Amino acid sequence: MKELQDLAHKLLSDGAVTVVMGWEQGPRGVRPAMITTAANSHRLIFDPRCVHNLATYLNPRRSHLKSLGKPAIVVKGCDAKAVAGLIRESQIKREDVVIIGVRCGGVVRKPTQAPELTTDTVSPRCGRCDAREPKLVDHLVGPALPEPPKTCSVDMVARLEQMPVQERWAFWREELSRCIRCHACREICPMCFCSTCVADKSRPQWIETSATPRANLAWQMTRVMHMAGRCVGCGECTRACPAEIPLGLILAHVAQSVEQRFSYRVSDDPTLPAPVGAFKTDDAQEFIL
Amino acid sequence: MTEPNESFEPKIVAFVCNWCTYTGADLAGTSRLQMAPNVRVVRLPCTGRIDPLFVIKAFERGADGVIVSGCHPADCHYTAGNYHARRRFAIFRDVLSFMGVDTGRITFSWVSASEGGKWRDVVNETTERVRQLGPFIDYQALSFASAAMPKGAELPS
Amino acid sequence: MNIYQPHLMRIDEVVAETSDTQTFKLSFKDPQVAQQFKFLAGQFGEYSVFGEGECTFCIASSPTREGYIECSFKAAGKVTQSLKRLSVGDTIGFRGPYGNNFPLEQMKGHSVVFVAGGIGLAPVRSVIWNVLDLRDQFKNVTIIYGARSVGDLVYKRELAAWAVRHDVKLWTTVDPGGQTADWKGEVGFVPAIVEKAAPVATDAYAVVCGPPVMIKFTLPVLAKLGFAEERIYTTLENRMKCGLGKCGRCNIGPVYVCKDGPVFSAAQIKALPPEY
Amino acid sequence: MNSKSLSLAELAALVRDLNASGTSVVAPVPTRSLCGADYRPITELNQATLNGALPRRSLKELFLPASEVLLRYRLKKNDVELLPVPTTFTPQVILGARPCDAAGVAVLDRVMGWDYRDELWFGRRAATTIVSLACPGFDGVCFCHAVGLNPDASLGSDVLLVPRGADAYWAMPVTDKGEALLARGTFADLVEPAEVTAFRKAAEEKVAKNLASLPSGFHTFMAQSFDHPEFKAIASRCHGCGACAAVCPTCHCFDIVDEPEGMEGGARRRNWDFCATCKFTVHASGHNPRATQNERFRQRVMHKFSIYPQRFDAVLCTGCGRCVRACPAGMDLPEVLGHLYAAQAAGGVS
Repeated sequence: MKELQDLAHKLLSDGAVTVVMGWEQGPRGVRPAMITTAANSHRLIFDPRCVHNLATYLNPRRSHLKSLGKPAIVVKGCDAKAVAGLIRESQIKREDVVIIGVRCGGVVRKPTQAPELTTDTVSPRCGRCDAREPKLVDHLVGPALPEPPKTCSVDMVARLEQMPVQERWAFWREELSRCIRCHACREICPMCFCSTCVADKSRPQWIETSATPRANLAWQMTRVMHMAGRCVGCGECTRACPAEIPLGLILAHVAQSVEQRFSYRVSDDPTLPAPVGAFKTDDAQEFIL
Repeated sequence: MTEPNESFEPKIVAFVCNWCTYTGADLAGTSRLQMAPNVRVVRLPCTGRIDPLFVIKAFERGADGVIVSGCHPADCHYTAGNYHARRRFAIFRDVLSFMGVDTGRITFSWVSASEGGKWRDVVNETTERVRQLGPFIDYQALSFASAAMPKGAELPS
Repeated sequence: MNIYQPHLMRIDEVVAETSDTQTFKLSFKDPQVAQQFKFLAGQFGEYSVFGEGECTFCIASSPTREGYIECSFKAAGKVTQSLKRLSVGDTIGFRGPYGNNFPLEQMKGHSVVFVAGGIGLAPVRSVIWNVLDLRDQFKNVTIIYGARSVGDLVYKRELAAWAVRHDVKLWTTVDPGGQTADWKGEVGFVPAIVEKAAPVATDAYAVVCGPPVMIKFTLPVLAKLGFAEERIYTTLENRMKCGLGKCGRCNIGPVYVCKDGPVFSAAQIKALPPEY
Repeated sequence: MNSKSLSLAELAALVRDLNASGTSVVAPVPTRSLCGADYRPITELNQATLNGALPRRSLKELFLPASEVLLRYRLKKNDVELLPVPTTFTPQVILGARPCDAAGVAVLDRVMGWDYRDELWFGRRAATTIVSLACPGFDGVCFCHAVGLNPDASLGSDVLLVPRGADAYWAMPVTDKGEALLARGTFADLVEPAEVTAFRKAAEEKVAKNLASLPSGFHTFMAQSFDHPEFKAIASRCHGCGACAAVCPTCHCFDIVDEPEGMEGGARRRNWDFCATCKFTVHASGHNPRATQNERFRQRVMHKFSIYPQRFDAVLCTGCGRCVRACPAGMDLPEVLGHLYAAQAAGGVS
């Protein structure tokens, strides 16, 4: 923690950056912090409550953050994938951001929980993590941490995959019936950077704005399609959803399917092209007549 | 799902590329091949232009089945549109299936300009398959349900 | 009565004003509604194309002309573009009239200066005809109207009619570069033409509508000419959905454009937070 | 009518009686994950959780659904047929509403009845009897006390229940509708017992600690503080996601859209909309009067604590704290209010 604070202090006082995007203790739990003065760098913390993927603040849609100037950003391994994604897709330039990586030993489900990692509290996605130590970094801080405990949650993706198709339909119909189309899933997503989302376009209106099961299904399927091979699996959409819809399940399923089909896993290497937008002439086509 | 209904005539929307499948379908017609009259063809420049949203919209507006068809690999008029489409629809098919849509309602095919016979087969097979699946009332019913309204107790399972 | 239920109106006449601007003449399908419908200059309505949605604009005809209303719109968004595709005989929906109005009663017995730019002439046109239909109750009437180019001028037939009237002083102008070979009017931006026309401020009211940048530069000119802020009126537009003070998006600070507006004096606007 | 005593068995019988007579009963029902609750219809009292979790979403959706049909239309050649929706509704009783949720509905009556009466809102209001259940103070976020309410506030309620131990309630009728509901059974009269008074007092004390009351003249201070430096960087961490408004019992902004149903007609719908989003105020020209997140967040705070008090003489916030719990970025309304209190004290504006 001290290492992180000292580094932020140095970057800010040297003028290397004008804002450090990290985490701080808020009135209730941990929350994102924009540290703009060296004197405030002591506020920065890192512990298992640092759930938020801060890369979303580098997203060019955040026009109100441009005035803060050149950023340094603190990233976990999963967050670094999002920074890499933004670089890969030409949304930011590598040289325009200082990346401070932290070694991560897993996070809890919600930033308002206690920081202790147990089978109950650990975020289920941490069990699938392949990036405890981010590679796309300018600075790497913190000690190497032990593997997090294994989550006690059932693997809902696998369970759904095994269900008969009608049961899956019923499951999603019920889940999506709660969607109110606030688009929090999109707004918080570091990889949703379109200046005008297809869901906000009205000419033509491909996706209806009403919170009906029909429109909700169209919206979520479209979002997932746009996320295929791009989603970093940070789980922020699921956390942000005020209707508590398990959106991450669809994304995790698609990530698995992309990996199986195209041998591609989202990483923090910005030079690897994304699988949708690229192709191989001998891609499998068993489903095509 | 509903029971197969003999009198049910499925509505099927086909999104096809201009250069191969559309011409192939044309050939099927001019060759007077007999095929099911259930398919409405929408012509697009290339399978690469076919957005999954088109398929979603077709279901929203009452289609019971969808065909997406274009040039064989290596034959794309725009060099690589069909390769891109292949990846996209491989994923979309997985998404549909994961969300609970029977993938029997959607057919992907490569039909070249000379394959009038293959187009007839694709049309007939798809029509028969969708006929067996019945009308897609599950999807159509979504439009009339109002979401986010209490619809009955969601009890712990 | 459900307040969101529109009245049905028939399109009786379509006038293409410019390449993207049209005027509809509309009449209520229900004769009872037609008979009871009253409005005042400056009020607006929610016009709907069924299947596309609703959009907001002012009533561009004068309350003195009964039995119909007119509206002018620029095809800019989803609904206005589909409005543009309609033709005579088609049906649209209308809710209104909503909002406040220009203080015509106060203006009576005084001179009135109208300053408008582009499609901003639409709300002003309602007042102009209202004043001209009661011409003997007003002193001098000056109209200063500008558009980007000759092709962008709206209500050309009426501009011609006003030009030949002796009881109206009309100035028309186009932005530099927007004139044609046979253009007889002024060339220059509206604020400059207002300065040139120099309408007498004594005993006069000004009505100013147009693009924000035009209003921004016209107000100081009017001030210089001696118009008090309380005597300059304009309309504000903010994105609006219900028109009834419920949907919560047109407010500028505590002021609801749909209920307290759309007509505001320059003095009122000065007191508002800059969120319009 | 005197206040009453209701046992759990009597309440269960009331639920059955209401359902049998065609009145639907809505109550907080545990979610599948059991970690929260939703207001949902019940047929038996044991489906509900009356002393448990705070429902994830507020009561407003029972009066202003997230998507609601305003009218239907059928297109014909050159003509349109309008199919009005009913503005009268089947009776329902909401059992175990949070007092902060019930208060939110009452606060919204003001804007919904302002000048033009929203018949869809008031149709549902007329058909609904709200039985709220005094809250013990849910957690450290609750700030109902600060906005002039309390965990046992009766604003918006027709009957207020206060728990007496685990299986009995003290019921206080608040309105005629509430009296009519209690008249359905033969419940014993009961003067407020000491344990009820103690419960109410304890809850109030618990919640009062969370945030000090709005200072006097706060909305006037806010009205004059549009450009206060406090708002300059207030929303730097805000994602503009709108989750706060979605769960809020008083956020009522909406959009109106047409959506086709089949090929020949469709529905005009009113959908919740969220002032935090970029799209909310943007003009067709592309101009956006609230260009950045700071302005959008300021609008939300201003609407609740300045604009609504000025226009409707009520604070548009019931202190339920859902926005704080729902915010994925840790935006904290009580914290912001605390800063603004301090700014008011420092500025000396009253």
